[in-house]
Amino acid sequence: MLNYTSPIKEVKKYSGLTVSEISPLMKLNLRGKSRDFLTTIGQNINIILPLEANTSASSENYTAIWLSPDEWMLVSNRTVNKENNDYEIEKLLFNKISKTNLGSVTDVTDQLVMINLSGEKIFDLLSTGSPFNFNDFRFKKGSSTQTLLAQIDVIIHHNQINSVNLFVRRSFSEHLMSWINDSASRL
Amino acid sequence: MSQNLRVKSSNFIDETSRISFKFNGKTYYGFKGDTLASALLANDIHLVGRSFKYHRPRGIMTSGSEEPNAIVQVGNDKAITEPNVRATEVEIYNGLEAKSQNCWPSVNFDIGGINNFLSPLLPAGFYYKTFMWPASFWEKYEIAIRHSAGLGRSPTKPDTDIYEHRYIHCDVLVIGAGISGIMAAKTATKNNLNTLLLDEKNELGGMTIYQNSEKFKIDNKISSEWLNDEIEELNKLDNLEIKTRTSVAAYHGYNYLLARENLTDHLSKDEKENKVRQRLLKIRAKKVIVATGSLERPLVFNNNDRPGIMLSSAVKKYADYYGVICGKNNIFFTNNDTAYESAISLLKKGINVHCIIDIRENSNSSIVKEAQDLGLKIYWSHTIVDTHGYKRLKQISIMELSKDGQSFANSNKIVLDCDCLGMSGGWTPAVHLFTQSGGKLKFREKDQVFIPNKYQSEQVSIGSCNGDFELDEIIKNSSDILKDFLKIEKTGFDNINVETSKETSKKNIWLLPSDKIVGKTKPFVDYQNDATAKDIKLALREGFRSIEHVKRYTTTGMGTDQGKLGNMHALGIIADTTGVKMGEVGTTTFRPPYTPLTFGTIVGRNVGEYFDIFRRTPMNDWHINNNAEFENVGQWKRAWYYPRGNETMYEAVQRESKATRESAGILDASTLGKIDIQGSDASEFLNRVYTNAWSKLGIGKCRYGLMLNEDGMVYDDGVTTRLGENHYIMTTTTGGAANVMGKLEDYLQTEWPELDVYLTSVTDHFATATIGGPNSKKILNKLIPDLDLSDENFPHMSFKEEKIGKINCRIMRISFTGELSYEINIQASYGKSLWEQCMDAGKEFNITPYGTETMHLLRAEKGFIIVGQDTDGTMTPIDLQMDWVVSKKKYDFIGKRSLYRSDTMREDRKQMVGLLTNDPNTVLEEGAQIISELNQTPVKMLGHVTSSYFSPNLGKSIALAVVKGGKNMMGKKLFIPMEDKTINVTVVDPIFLDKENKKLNA
Amino acid sequence: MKNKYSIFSLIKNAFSYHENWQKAWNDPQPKKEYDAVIVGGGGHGLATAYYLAKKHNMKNIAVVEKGWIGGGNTGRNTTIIRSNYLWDASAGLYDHALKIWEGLSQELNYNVMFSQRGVMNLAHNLQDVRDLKRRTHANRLNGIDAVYLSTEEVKKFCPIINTSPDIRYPVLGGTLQRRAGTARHDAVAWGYARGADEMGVDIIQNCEVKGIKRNGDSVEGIETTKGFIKTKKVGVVAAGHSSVIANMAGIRLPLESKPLQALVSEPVKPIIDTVVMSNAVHAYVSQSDKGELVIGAGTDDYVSYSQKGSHQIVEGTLNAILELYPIFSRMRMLRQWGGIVDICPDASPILSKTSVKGLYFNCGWGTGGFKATPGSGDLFAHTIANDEPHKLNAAFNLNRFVSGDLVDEHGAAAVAH
Amino acid sequence: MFLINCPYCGERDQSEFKAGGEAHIERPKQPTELSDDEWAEYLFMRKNIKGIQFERWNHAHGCRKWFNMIRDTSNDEIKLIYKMGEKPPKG
Repeated sequence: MLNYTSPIKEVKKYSGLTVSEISPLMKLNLRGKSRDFLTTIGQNINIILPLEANTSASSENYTAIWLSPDEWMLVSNRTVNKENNDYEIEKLLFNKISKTNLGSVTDVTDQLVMINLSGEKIFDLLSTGSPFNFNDFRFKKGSSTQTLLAQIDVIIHHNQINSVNLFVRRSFSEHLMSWINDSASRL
Repeated sequence: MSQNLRVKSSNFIDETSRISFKFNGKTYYGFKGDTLASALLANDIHLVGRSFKYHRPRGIMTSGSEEPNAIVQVGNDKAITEPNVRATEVEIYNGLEAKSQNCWPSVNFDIGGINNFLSPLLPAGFYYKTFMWPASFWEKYEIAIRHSAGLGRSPTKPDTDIYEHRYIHCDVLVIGAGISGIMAAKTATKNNLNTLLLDEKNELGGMTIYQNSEKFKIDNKISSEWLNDEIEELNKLDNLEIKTRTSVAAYHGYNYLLARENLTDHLSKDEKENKVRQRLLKIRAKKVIVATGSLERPLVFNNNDRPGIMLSSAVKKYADYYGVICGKNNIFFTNNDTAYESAISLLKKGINVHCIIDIRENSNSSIVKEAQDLGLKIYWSHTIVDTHGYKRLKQISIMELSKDGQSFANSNKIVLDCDCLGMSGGWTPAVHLFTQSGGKLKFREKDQVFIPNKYQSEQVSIGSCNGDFELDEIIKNSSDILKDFLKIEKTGFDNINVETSKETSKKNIWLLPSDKIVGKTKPFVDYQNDATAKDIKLALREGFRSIEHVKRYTTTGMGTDQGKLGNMHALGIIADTTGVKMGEVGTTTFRPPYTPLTFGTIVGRNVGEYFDIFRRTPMNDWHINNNAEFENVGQWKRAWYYPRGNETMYEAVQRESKATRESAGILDASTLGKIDIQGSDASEFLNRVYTNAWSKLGIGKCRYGLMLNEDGMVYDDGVTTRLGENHYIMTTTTGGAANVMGKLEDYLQTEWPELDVYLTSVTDHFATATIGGPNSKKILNKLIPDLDLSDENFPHMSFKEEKIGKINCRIMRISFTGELSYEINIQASYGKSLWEQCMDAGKEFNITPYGTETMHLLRAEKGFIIVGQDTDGTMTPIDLQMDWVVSKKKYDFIGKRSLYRSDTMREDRKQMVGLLTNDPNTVLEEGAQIISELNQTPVKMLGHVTSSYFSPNLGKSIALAVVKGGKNMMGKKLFIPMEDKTINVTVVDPIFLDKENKKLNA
Repeated sequence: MKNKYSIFSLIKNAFSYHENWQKAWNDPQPKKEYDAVIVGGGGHGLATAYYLAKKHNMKNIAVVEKGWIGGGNTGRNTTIIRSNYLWDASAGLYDHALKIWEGLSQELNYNVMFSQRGVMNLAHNLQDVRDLKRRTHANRLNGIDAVYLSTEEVKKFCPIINTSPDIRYPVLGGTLQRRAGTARHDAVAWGYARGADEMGVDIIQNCEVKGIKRNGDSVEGIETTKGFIKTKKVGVVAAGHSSVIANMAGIRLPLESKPLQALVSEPVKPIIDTVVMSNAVHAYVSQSDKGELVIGAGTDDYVSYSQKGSHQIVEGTLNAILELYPIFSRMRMLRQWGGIVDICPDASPILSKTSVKGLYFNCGWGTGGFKATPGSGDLFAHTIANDEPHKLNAAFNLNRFVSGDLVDEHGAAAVAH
Repeated sequence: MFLINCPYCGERDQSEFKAGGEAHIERPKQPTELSDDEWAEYLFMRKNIKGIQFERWNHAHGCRKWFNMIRDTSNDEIKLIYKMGEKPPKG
């Protein structure tokens, strides 16, 4: 039996900010251009993939984040079982999309680690390391962006008021966490 | 004697809190709110430093960031001592320690002072003309020169302070919180624009905030009171952020500005504790309003640099703001009304002002009248021809100017006593930031100033930095400009009633005449660098005409004050001497930063562990716990080798290699780049990016691929596996992963948009454990008992989708060592556990973890290349003797055409070969050069050793090398010339071990 | 005859309050015709003119400069001089220059302050070590002084470097060329100008080239802001702007002009007395005679002629500086500026004839042209005078981009600057 | 630092982008039919214009899309940005 290890060990609390990893979450990278691609996705997971840049769409079980005109990330809203890594939805979409050449479906569950930031100081933290302009973002629930934080590529999703999810490549996650903790300690 | 030079009248100094500090080892007292400069002056200390070249005694000249003379070393702790700090900018705190710079043994007695007497031998650029004999002796002279140059001393221990960055995006940035800046900030904020207001001082209000003259009224209030009320209102507004002690350093294109926020330099040691020292603000503003004010000009006359000679506005500020008397017997020297304001201010405080020397014939402005009414003596159309007193001004000599101002009306010389001279040569708009942003200036004849003309970006200048000097103009013009710039109807300052004293006459002489010939005088233009008017004239005489030439030849404007005071005079003197119009001489370019910017601030937290990213594999903790040494590969830390006990690297690698070939080894290969490729054109895509053919690769099969640049040189390599009809997983080198991904996306998006292919990086999604060696099959069998590992079911270069327990994984049977080996790819979260289970399962076979060094050795035994080690961007696949991987049939692939150029087809190119040393125990040095004939000159180098190891499995030293024409040299004897010896080698086939690949199917 | 510079002439002139110094060079109007015109009054251009007059007896020549002499990269670079290059061709070229540097002040009777304080290149990963060793071996066999240093030896030679094994990219070793060092950049341009002027070369400033007149396949003259100048030989040495001139002549070059930035700190008493370069973490630092730390940053990745670069380049460089020299954290940046460098695909220069007869190009020096100034001038003069390259610059022809016979000085094997 | 208006993501800081050199240099469809000179033209020769230049940029740290930019290289002023595949405007 193989055990599950996540790169980030503990939850950290600071004045006005809490930092924690949420795992395991299923994550799929979806790519496609055609109408059929969009409708097929829609039919199978009843989410309409957002076409507007820097936005996201959510259903009861999944959230779809816009990454580029032909690329989205689908994230499960709730954590999945650590005991196995068979994801029904992945199989389903792979058969409906990849197999039929409508686009591509790729499991990126462990490609990206999701770090949740909550509290009123989220954007003070981000402003110490990201060139992105959060002035509008911070007031728009559901907004998302890909940018740099401490020179690391991140996907940032504003999932609810005073809560933001950071997606970062796993091999960078411990470094980013260390940076976040350093910066947060001075907020 | 301390504090006897205070006048009780300042609202800005807290006389109830006394602060003690040290200057040159002696303890002094000042008050909260004092700068080091004001506190020293209050203690009657004018002599603060020594000049750069002549080591002349220098005092405090200004009250701001333009100070050229009073620069000191602050602190004597080796880690946090700071050189070249302006005494006028240091806010004193308990425990502050400062000392004079560039003097030895002391500022009072400085050996370097002899330079002042040698000065006739040290004209501008003297060093270009001498120190050339004897030849090659320059370094000796240089030692002396270097020691007398330099100002303060660098710290010698690492900084203990913390610096930070902050990105700010605002609608409006207002730079400068003087009267016009305050107006701008209020107006912008009231129009619902989120606004940022910055000022380099610790208080808002600029010069107006201590302007207490009845002559200047706004809305029937004394200007300082009016401004006070405005500021109070300002502090109530939200969506306005105000930052003091914050100086804008650079104004880049697209309204991107850098500002330094100073957070703790004004605090005592214990107040500083764990606080961020300075923060670099990276500001992106939609609109920028520059309100940086203006700088008072000195006057250029003989010996205008003595301690006690100051700017008239500084004398006023020290009195009005700090309540400090700069001199007991003051004289002012001016070409405009400013000095009168200062004089009156002093008189009203009961401070003695002896007289005013004015180069103008007369003036009937109300402020001049007021001065006369106060009984102040004025010497009209007079100038100072010399000053006296070495360490402190004692006397000045004045003479009456002729009509044209170039000589004298008569030969009468009057000598006047004074210990403080306040001079005013008019004002220079602070256009530095404006020009940094790319703005163009225009010259205004009437008062000889450069003012903003053409704007590069969404910005505007208001107030005196825009050339408005009179109070009423400042308020009216600023208001009008704001309306236009912010596109609003009114500002709230539209028709306020303003009373002011208008200047009625102006006169400017850049270089005031002396009764001595210029050659005998020292009229300083750049105080810090000791550049005088005569130096500028010498430069012009020697043919240096452009301002940039003069500047570089005389070093004018090259000091730490960046010539804020002197640059205009340099231009003026050039214009006058060459007869060119001032506007046509052009200005020197103002280069960022406006005021010097601490390295630590620019770097922020990108120090130590945050200098660069540190990528970890899922098994990283295991490696650490098992004593691994690490190697930097790109941003990754890879396990390099696993020393046991006190093994050396060599010993560890020998053991790891042997164990792997004899039984089993395990390698963490998680860092290899992995790209998931899907789409109906996936195979065609691979055909175009790799040198070999892919269409016929069976599903479930793996193939090695080589990637070239368009120039035909090897770029990257790796194994790609066909997972399905239109589904591949590509692996790349660790270092090349990101570049390969980028390059492939580039081709897909820009050259081949017609291809239906999607790429997704999955490098981090998988952890990869490679188990290799004769017993690897047995180990894998223990992990997955029901997997048929027979060559029939799972042959070399094939792949299986399997489960370990309930967890899906991908297993490739591929080998980079020549051993039977399996690469297990599993979801990263299970990687560490997988590794541990492999170790358990392998225990009975003495499974040995090995790192990159052993991996390199094992592959070298098999003659496999490592891109980047055995190639250097100049090797084609043919050079590498890898013709087998280059398809002759394919019509095209990236880089194919370049393989058919005259040079790339040459037979005698450097080619990959193996080398064996005649003495099997001699291991060649990687990078060693190779020759075919001894003692020839010039030496003809054939190539170099790219990889070299002692192979424990072959019991001899082996090496890979690139050699000119190596292909046809099999068996040839060559030489490796080292410093101390020559090593004999023989060219052999690069595959040293198991040519028949028996081990792969063992 | 110009009056000679020496301590004695200084003393003599001191008595006349330095009123009698002659012009270092004159300010002539262009003649109708010259035997050769050099386009570009930087160090390389002025040196070319100097050697044309001195060694090839071509006295009726002119240097045309659109601004002021030495105002381009000559006056903007970090003045590092070394010859420890990997390939034979490069080593030959740069060491030829270094040999001339060693006697240049005397040759020109102008102190160019060539200071052989040594240049050290650091290795931060195993491939750096291989590359630097490879280069050191090649240098030694090419007769260029270069030694490989262990980390301890690096520390010994420059004690302020942080050689702790715990830093992100520890120093694993380095190379040292003792003959290498720095010089005073302005002095090089001014010294060559003074020397050329003395031999009758016309140095024409504020004269911008507007066109190149061709008669079929050969040059007839140049159009300038000061009128047409007839000449059969045009040598272009317009670093940064080479492509602009090339386009006027209707030819294309394998160049991209990019911003290169540098900065200096405030002056301090001597703290580092050698030149240290690190390619892997990209930090180059030395200390000027004035006391300023002179720091070279990198190039941006886009084409620009604006003489401005992006802040991230400067930030990145200072990050590296503080990684290697944490004691400099409280030093302050005094000035920062940008230049325009034209870069060849193989990071090696072009000193070559072109498809147009009488048109020669000296360009593509990228970030490292200053060190080559005297050699470049000497060899380019030879190429122009004989319409044939010298054997030392034969490899740096334009045809190499067609044949593929590049002189690839990329990677750690060739540290720029 | 430029402020670049990515045609897909909107205005972003320059640090999110990579420059890709001169635009509209199409890779020859049939390289093998080219002479060495013609191939060298494609491989190495560049206009390197001072003034209005057409170039490629990539939103490397954002949507990873390539696009075209028209920029005045003499003062770094961005004139126009348009998507890959779109024809450059005339004049």
